[in-house]
Amino acid sequence: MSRVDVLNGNLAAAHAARLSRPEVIAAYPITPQTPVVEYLTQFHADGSLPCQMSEVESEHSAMSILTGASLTGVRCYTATSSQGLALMYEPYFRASTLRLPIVMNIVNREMISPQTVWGGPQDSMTLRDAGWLQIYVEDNQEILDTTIQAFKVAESAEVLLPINVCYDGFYLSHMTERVEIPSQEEVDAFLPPYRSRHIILDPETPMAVDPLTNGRLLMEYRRKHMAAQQAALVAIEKADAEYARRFGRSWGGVIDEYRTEDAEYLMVSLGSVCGALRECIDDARARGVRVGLLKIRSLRPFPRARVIEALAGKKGFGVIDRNVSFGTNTGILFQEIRAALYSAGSRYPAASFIGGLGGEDLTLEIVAGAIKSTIETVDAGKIDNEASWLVRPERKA
Amino acid sequence: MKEIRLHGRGGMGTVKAAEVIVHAMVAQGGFGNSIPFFGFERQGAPVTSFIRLDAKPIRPKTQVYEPDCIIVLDRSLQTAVDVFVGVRENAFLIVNSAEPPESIEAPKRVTTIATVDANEISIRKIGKPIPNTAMLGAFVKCTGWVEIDAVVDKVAALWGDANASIVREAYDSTLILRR
Amino acid sequence: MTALDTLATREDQISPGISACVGCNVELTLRTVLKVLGPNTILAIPPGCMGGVGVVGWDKMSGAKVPVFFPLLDNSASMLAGIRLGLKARGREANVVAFAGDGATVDAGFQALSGAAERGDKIIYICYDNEGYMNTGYQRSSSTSKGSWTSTTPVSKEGSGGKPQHRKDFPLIMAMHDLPYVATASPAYIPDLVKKVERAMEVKEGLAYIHIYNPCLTGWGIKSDDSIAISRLSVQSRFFPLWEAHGRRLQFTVRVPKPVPVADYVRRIGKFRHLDEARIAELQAITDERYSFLEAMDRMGGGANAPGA
Amino acid sequence: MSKEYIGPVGEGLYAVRTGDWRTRRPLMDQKTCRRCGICLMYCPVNAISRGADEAYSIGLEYCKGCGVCAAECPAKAIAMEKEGAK
Repeated sequence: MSRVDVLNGNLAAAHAARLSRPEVIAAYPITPQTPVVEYLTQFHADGSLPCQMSEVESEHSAMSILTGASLTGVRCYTATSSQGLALMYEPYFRASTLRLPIVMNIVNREMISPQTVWGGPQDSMTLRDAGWLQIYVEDNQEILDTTIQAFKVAESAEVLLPINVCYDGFYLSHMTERVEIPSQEEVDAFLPPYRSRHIILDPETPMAVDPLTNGRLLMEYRRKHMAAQQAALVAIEKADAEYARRFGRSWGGVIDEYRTEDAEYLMVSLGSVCGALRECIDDARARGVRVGLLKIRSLRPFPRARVIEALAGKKGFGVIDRNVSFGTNTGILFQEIRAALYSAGSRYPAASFIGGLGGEDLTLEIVAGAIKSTIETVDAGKIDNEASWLVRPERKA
Repeated sequence: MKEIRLHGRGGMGTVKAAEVIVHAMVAQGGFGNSIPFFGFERQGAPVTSFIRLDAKPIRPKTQVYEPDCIIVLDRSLQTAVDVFVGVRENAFLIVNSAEPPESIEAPKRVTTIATVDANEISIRKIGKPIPNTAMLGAFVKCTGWVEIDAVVDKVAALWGDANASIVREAYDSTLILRR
Repeated sequence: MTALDTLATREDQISPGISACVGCNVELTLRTVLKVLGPNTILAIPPGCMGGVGVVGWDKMSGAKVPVFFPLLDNSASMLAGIRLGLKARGREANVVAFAGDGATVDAGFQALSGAAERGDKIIYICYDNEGYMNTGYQRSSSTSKGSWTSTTPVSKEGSGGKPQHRKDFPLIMAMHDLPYVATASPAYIPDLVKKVERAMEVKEGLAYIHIYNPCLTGWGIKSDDSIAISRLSVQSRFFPLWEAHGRRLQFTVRVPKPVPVADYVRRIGKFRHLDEARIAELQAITDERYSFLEAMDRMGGGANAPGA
Repeated sequence: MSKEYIGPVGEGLYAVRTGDWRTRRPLMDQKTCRRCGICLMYCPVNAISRGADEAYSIGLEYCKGCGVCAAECPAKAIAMEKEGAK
């Protein structure tokens, strides 16, 4: 039987990891992910997480240990943030190109400089082309459910890729709310044990991992890797559907839509700001404005077809990015949506917004303003080639 | 939806107190969330925490700018930060103070003021001035937004019976001024 | 079983044909070490000479009979730590071994190695130290000897230049992690090397570290026939002393009561050709100083009463 | 191996015919040989084997002709000859 508790996002992630029965964990603390490591070591100490655990000297070693462990065929988990992810870049890329289904939560935090510890998914979105699957979530229940599903997606035979479940630092990691925790039996029934068959370091079946490889063969591996990313589009939806059957909660698979059916305008975003968007969309609807939300859950693989479908027949859209794409004048998600539409030959008026960097709050007021501005841009038939910056006005008592 | 803002200092258990209120709300079948505003947490530094309570799921994951209730765990903070910024009409104010509520200055929008000598109760019961549990008792007495038993149960589970008895005593000894 | 019996009867675990330079004593060292380790071994070969010559293999073929892989240059120890944890999770036992150059060990790989040593990850870490990045044409490392020519510490026509700093005393740095077993070794002393690998395999808990000093024929300017003779001189001149340590109990395994002058060693190596007497005297001085330090440790470790003392 | 791998994996042993590299070849004089085995211990390519009769022989398939065996042999039982000479 599941039970209801009040958890912060980090504790929700730690419970998900525990319930998924990882066999090896290696993690290094970094704000705002630190409590995840503390919770996991506590679970380990009290016997509720019977795995091999390594308290490493760096994130580079955390991912390296998991790469080694995964090469012996076992289930692996870790979590990190920001600079820790950056330090992992080398083994991060390798874990995906070795096709190792490691699960890693990324507690999104802005990249320095300037010195900061606060939220923003610049860290993981920058690494969207390193071959991992990346899913972004909106609240703590979704952290827990998606992290459990992530093992299933990553380990499925047609995918075999590592996966990140990303959530906003502080706004989710340190926010407490009601979360339903499934029982171990329920999760076991959903998630069978994992044993690698495609690649393994084992004296019983000796093989070389990573021989010096010519470009032609390397391209073959890359092609298969890209096909596996596409297969993940299906695997994510399947895992969500099965999870919904068993646990009664669906998160929509690769995307989530809210009040889009009869919408004329769509707001597009990912992560915790989608909660404020839902609230503001309801307000706008109450005033007769037909606006809906397209929440991107899977950034990699990018759900191109679902995005095209969701936007079909709309007047236009606006994208709120909590990140920047240097040198392109917009945020990363805006570019992704624009590129997907180009592939369908579609052209919509569109507004681009950047805000909420470095833990700056995306308040209801700001989000409502972005919706209003989107409608103006779309009605004027314009396409933003430069993002508008969402800034909170100073308040007085 | 009710929105609450807590002002405290590092080491007073401000963030934990906010979580207890959410626990109590969920235990009685409601919904709530709490978000701490984080700096580098150090003992003595000003700490702010935000709470939302509602009968239905709460979607915004943002800070609270227009609180219905303000909880001040350390009166000296009033000189460091403007604790009343954004406060709504008919708001509640709960202050850790040995003085009666009549002595507390507050804008007109604040219509209910409560005080409790949280430090005194805490020192007497557990030997240290950690005001968060007493402030929980005062909060419940003043607003009635969550049930006292749910708060006491959660505090007992987290920190034991001595702390739970602080909540009860604070609940009983809180002075309230409605104006 | 004598070392010779071991080497004459055990199966070579490396491909019979790898592209190491003619006479390469690292190839000798690798084959020797793997014969001792045997088939129940998982082998890490980070980027460096042995990776470059094909020990991990090419395309869809392997260069070894045991499971073998390329770690990154800097994560041999942590990847092996992960392999150990994975084996533990599966209830399996095997030798988990790195065979890494000095670049992958004393420079880029040091953090991961020090971390694994401190945590007590049960791995055998073997460094083949040829004083630099030889696989890419000999760039300096922090293990390169003072005065040495390298492609990044060039020498002028007048003979000035070469590396300005002394090499770090890496095996002692590892010993200061209080490891269950640390040793130095040389391809000129094969029975000594065989014994040390066996001791490393006996370690029940924690990391065992062996540092092997391998003069590089191509990079250093040594004729292939001279490979072992010069390796022997590195020990006989006390330039690279052979010892082993259990925790802080250090003892010489090869005692050199009457050392040959460092000059006799240095003069036979092309990369030191430009050194004048004063600069060779500097090498002699640091050699003497470091050896005295080891002698003191050896005495504290009971070495004075050891046979041959 | 015909097995399809999705990742970079090698099976089956790859061997370079390093015997082709040789410019000099070792010749062992069994009469001078003292059966000490030092040549076997120092041969970098493991080309020297010990027979049932304790006699040592050099396999030329992978011998690179480095000359270490000849240099280290205490009995001077191994000579290096120019490859191709009769």
